[in-house]
Amino acid sequence: TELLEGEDDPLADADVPDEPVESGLQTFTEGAPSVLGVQARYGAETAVRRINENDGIAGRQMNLDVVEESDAYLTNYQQFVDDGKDVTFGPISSSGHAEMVPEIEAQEVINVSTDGTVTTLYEEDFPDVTYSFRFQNHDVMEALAAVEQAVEVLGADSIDTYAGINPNYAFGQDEMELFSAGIEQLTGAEEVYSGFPDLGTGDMSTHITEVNSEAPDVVFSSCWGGDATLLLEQGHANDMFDAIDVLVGPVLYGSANDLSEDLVRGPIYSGSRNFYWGEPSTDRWSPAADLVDEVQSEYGVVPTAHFMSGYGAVTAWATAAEKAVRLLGRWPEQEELAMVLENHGFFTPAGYHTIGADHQGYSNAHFGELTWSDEHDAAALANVNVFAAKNVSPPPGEISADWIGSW
Amino acid sequence: MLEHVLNGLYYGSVLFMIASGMTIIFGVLGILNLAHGELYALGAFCAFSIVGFFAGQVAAPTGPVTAIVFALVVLAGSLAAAAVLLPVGGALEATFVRPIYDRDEVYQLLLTYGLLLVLTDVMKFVWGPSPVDVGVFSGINEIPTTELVGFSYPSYNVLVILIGVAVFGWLVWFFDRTKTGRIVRATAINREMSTAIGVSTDRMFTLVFAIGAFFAGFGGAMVSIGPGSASLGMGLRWLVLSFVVIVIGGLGSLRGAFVGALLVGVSSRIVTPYFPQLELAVPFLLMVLVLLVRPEGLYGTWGEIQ
Amino acid sequence: MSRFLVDRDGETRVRLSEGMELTKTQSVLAVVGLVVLFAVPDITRLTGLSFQAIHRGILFGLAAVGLNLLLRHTELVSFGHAAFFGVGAYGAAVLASHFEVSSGLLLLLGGVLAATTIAVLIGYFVSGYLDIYFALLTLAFNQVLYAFVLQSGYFNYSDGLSVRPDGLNPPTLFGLQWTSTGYDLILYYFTVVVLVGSLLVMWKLVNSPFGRALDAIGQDRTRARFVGIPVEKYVWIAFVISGIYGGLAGGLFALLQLHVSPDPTLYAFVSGEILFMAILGGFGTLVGPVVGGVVLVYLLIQAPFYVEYYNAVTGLVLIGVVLFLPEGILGSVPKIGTGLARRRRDPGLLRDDIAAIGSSIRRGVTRAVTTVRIIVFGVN
Amino acid sequence: MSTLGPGSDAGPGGSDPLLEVSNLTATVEGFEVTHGIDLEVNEGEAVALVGRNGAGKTSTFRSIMGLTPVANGSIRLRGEELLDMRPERIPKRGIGYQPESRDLFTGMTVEENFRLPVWTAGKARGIEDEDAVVEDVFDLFDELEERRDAEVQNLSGGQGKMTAIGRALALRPDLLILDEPLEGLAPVVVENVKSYIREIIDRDISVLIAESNASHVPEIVDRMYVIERGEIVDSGDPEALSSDEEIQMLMQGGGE
Amino acid sequence: MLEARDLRKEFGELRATDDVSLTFGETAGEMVFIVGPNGAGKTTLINLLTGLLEPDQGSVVVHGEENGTPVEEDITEMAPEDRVKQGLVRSFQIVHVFEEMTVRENLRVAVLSRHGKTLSMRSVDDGHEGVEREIDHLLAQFRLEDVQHEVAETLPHGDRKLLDVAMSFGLDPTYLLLDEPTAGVATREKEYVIETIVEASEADGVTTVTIEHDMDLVKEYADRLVVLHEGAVFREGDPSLLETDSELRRVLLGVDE
Ligand SMILES: Nc1ncnc2c1ncn2[C@@H]1O[C@H](COP(=O)(O)OP(=O)(O)OP(=O)(O)O)[C@@H](O)[C@H]1O
Ligand SMILES: Nc1ncnc2c1ncn2[C@@H]1O[C@H](COP(=O)(O)OP(=O)(O)OP(=O)(O)O)[C@@H](O)[C@H]1O
Ligand SMILES: [Mg+2]
Ligand SMILES: [Mg+2]
Repeated sequence: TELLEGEDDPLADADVPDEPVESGLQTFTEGAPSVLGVQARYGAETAVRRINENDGIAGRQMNLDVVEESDAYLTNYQQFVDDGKDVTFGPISSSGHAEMVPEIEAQEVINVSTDGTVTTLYEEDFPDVTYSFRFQNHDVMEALAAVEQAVEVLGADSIDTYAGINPNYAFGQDEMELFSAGIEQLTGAEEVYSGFPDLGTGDMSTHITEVNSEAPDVVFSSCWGGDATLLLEQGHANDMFDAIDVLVGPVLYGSANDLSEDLVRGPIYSGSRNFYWGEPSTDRWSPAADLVDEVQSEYGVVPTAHFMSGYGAVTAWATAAEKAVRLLGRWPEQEELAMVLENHGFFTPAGYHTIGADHQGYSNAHFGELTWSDEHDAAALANVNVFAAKNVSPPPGEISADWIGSW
Repeated sequence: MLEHVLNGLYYGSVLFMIASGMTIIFGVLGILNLAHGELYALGAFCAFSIVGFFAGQVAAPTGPVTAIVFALVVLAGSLAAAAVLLPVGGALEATFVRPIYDRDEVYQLLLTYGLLLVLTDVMKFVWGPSPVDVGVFSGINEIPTTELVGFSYPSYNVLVILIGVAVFGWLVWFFDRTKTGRIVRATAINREMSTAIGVSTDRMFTLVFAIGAFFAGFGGAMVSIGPGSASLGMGLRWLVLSFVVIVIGGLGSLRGAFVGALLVGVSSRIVTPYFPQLELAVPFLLMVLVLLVRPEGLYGTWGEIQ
Repeated sequence: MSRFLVDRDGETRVRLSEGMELTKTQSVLAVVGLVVLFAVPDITRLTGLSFQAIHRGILFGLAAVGLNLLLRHTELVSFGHAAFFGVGAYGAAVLASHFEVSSGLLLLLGGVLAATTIAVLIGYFVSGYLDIYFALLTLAFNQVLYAFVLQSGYFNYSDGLSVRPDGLNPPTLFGLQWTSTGYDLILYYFTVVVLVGSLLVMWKLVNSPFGRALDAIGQDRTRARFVGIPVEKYVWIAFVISGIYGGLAGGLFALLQLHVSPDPTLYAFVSGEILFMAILGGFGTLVGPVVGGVVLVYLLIQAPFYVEYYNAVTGLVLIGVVLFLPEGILGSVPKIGTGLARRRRDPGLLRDDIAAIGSSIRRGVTRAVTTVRIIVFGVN
Repeated sequence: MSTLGPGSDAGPGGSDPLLEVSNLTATVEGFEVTHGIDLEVNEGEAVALVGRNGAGKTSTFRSIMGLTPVANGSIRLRGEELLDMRPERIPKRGIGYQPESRDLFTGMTVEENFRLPVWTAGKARGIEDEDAVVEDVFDLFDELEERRDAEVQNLSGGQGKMTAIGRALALRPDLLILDEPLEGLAPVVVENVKSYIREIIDRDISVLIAESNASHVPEIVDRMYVIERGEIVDSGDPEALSSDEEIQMLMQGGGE
Repeated sequence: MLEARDLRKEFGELRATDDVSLTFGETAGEMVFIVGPNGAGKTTLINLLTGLLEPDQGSVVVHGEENGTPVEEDITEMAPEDRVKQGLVRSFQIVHVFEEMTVRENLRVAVLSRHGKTLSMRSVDDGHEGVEREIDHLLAQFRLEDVQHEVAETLPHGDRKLLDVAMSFGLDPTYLLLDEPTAGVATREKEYVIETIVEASEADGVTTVTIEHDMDLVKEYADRLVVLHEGAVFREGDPSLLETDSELRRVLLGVDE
């Protein structure tokens, strides 16, 4: 299989049950947040499909059930456990993930979250967990990559003012706070406006008007999904891109499939999470090289970062399981598998990832200029910068805020 | 400041289109239609399909003239999309709502909530679970209204404000000046006596529900061809905001709905930049304030509702 | 007659206490209900039903019982009961995460007190309003509260607060630290006891002169005033009582979920759901709202596991109840009972039923088709 | 000819009664409120239905208008069964109805209250000149002329009653049904309304009146029925019946 | 003694109550009848006295006695329910009863309220003996025993009216303001109503103020007559005015002499 090559295969003799691995994913399957969730689902399904086509995990096939996370994270997880799942994935929601962690520890069935980006979750709230993981790179990374990108494009000296337009919930507030800390540390720039439109709003013009009148050098936005499209549409309509120097938005690219050619014009930069297109180079590793075509023909969309969240969460667990079988000569217990997952390194088409000792994922961050790809009829990134994991996320065990302060 | 006011008028106009349908249905039928937000969402989805098709027939605008043609095509498309809501609204009224007019009003709430859920899944079945966007917004903005306003401002917003005023004008004209409109009002005031002078109240109610659905759908089309997109569940927020608007304005009052919508729109857009934390709460605070001062809303009543 | 049996209207009734009597059928149903409630953990283990979903449903049902005091008696539709549910939950969560209170009962008490305070405040403003104005005013207060919590760092924005006083373990119950499963079970039985107690209190309440006064207010405010009932004050009291029920349910919810965030507890749609539970279960009955709570929560949470179009399934169930069970689920039981009895005696009626349903569907479809034809083609 | 005369489809006027109610049993919320009512109104005739409160007068009228469900019996207008008809067709067939409580279209002007029936049923009644019909009503009730643009909720009790009658007349009915047109009016007003009703009858419109106070009846109608507990107990010449002792006893329970 | 001082109420242009000053119950147990054409302002006056409406001008005053010295209390601002507690009780022209309760339950609410027991948590079915006995008495007084278990909304109009008046009696009034208590009540029952009113005023010293259109009743029972016309007091005095005052006869009865 792809996962292992070599003659004397310890897996062949391993004591592994015949029945397939059962897994469950909870994610946003409909409505506005499905821009993220459907991609995560495609990613997870693609990973499962690839695993099964390649003789499964140590020979075991894998089944995946998907359920809408709505606001029933805990009940969903419990239902999965009751149904006898070997592992669960998701959710996307940050509060949902925070709510689940203790329950996961109590139920002792591994969950690998696809997103669930609460900054402090594994740093402060649950520094010492066993069964709960987050594939997603430390979310500090996206805000800081945006800082680095802004500095890269404009130069630290020419950034005097910045503003933010972020969705009005914990994620948006966290991101803005991190971005502010980072950019003030690096450039000494001053915040001139920070607005928080409602999540899923139909109109951001008031914030854009305000940004226009302040004309900051950099605008940061963690808007995603429909909010990202809306921001770009109204930004263009109100000539925001004439008033500002750059817009950096780590999650804008998540709407790659919904943006049109005219929307991506202008000094707009995005990327960050596990970006895999053109960078890291895909030409020599077929799982990466085939991915975009496979996804386009299977689902009619290009994969985005959240696709990789789903893909990566499944792959992290599956590769670790196979590693454990190889080590133990049998199928691991939950606890053993959890131990293997710590400090586990593995490849996805987005590059090399590790799950840190703090249970969250680390990998390089990528940021580039939003452009249009005629080939894929979707938005793409150009001139991608790569920021090493250690430059955009604190080392395991350190508190982000302290670490940024030490820049 | 002027720009913030314009933003508020734009927002208020969209709000009015949705709330007007709700206020009509409530004023005449006495039904608080919880599925109204879904009718609005349905309009947005229909606009995606129909406007998308229409816009595909004409070239993307290259200059002012073609932009105006383009805008007209899009407008025609959104009217066609909203027109889909006429039979949908009528059929919903005839099949589900009509049997329960005489029941306790709380059952109407439960029934329309059930309809809300079913409609959501109908849209999921037809358009899939993910948001869709026609993307004609920038095309319409090629119309050079910017010079007219005197500063850079999206033509689309101006267009929506004009349409909002036109819709209000049309509704007032229809209900105050046309015979059909007066008959509808009479039906609202006294159902039995309307029957006794030869009004088919069943048909009037169906018509009113259909008109209400039409304007919800038109509002949805405006949002979907605008910067927003059509997504499942998009109706919920607007449903609640429509409540707020019609209560501020006074139940069953069209003028109230108009003033209420603009008030909510403008106040929230003016307050937001200075007190960003209040964006979500402004409409509700406004409503509480209005009701504490004028318990019956800004304008009296219209129709049989006291 | 013994102390527990009385004769009234030619029927022997079970007497629980002064003024609380059950007919024979009611007693049987009550006993069966209690047994089922206590057996839920075992039933769910055997049948694969979701224990958590039922527990959650009971809690929302408890909130709906409180709301029903307003709905059934003062005839006021509250669209804002999530305010109390949410504040009850947040009250417990704040004590646990900011003050590290570890006793579950103290957390619950804190939640109830917080909810009561909020109910006193909101009730002061809304008790003079009627109909939809009351409904939407309660909704507005609810949303203002929601917006406030969502914006507030103290409540940790949309991420919400954990109800684990030491950060990892659930609060203690009855002075003991339980394992996860033990905790769930103990909390469940505690919930059942609270529920039964709350129902008895509510029963007592609505059959007291105060309950009658609320009925009077609901049926004719002017008359109520002119028999000397201070209408606003009594509505206010009823509002607070129903808020306490909401707070109690919310506090228990916090203990169950061990994490409280705004959307599932404080958002206006939660208010709507609590209202719909009461109607669905039968708002003319005492226990109906609990049944409605369990049914609706179960549908909302579990349907996604079985069908893709789970919203439609829930929606169709609700529409079906409205059209075919005119008094809600529990409220229609007596009618169904007599209907069934008649059909057992005369199976021919069944054929009529089927014919009736068939023709009502046909009529509906014909009506809809005609309507569409009129609208589309302008002709009849 | 006055535009207020009977509509164009007035039948040949043979021996068939204009309105024939037979064996009518009406139900309100499951309760039978009338039991086998039989009554007739002939072309050009004025008939009264007299009985005390709760006797079933209003229920009978509402049944004729299709507003109260009928369990049994038949209601024929010129031989055509009204029970098979949707209620809104009944006014179009030529019955104008003034309900017991005023039930005007509040928020609208007097004139609009007169125009509405023309809009809804004018075509069926063969009305070509809307304005002429409306002016004719105002001619009849010339007190209303100056209140033409007043919204009806601001009218006095007497003016309101007149507006309600006028609204029924604007249909150009063949049969006018008046439910207690004199009730609750001051004695002065009563006299005025009585003379209007006589004027209407002079225009060849048949009239069916409900009254709970028998003393007014002989001055207005040709024939009367006495209704008691949902049943017709007597009928005949109003003068004779009104002076009948037993009937008087029965009627004393009547309202003010 | 209940006093209206310069009461005025305007509805837009219309002055429904035009500076009315009246006193009721100077002699305890007085029976006053208020008459006047439709729209004269009779109901409005009662609404002002009982607090259903707020006057634009003027005041409502209750005169009493404390330790032998006369005291007066201005109750213009007092809430209706508190006026009821002071013994100022009314019935309604348009019937107001608790539609979904039975006759007995309707009366029970009134009697419980009078006893100040509406906040009690004791079951209504048990242990309010005194209350039930009072209800029985009221039922007998108004001949409502036969329908005591009927739901109010299904009652014939006359019985509903009786129930409305009976509830007012159940409140143990000092001043009883009755708005057309006999309108729509059949002849036989009309007499019960009037007799009950007479009984109350004679035996319990209740001051009654009754709006009435039936002049025969007025002539027979009134101690004093108040005629309202266009909002103002037109005549006040002995019921014989109805025979002697030709101006009054013209306005009220439309009799030109
Ligand atoms: N909603 C109802 N529920 C039950 N019974 C009703 C209802 N409406 C009317 N009734 C009964 O029907 C009977 C006939 O009433 P109807 O109104 O026809 O009498 P009427 O002769 O017109 O009396 P009135 O002189 O008071 O107008 C009465 O006994 C009344 O109590
Ligand atoms: N709420 C109101 N708004 C406007 N006008 C009112 C209102 N209430 C009463 N009126 C008017 O005030 C005048 C006096 O009304 P009121 O009810 O006191 O008359 P009344 O003497 O009781 O007559 P009736 O004998 O017909 O009952 C009438 O012209 C009436 O139309
Ligand atoms: Mg009648
Ligand atoms: Mg009056």
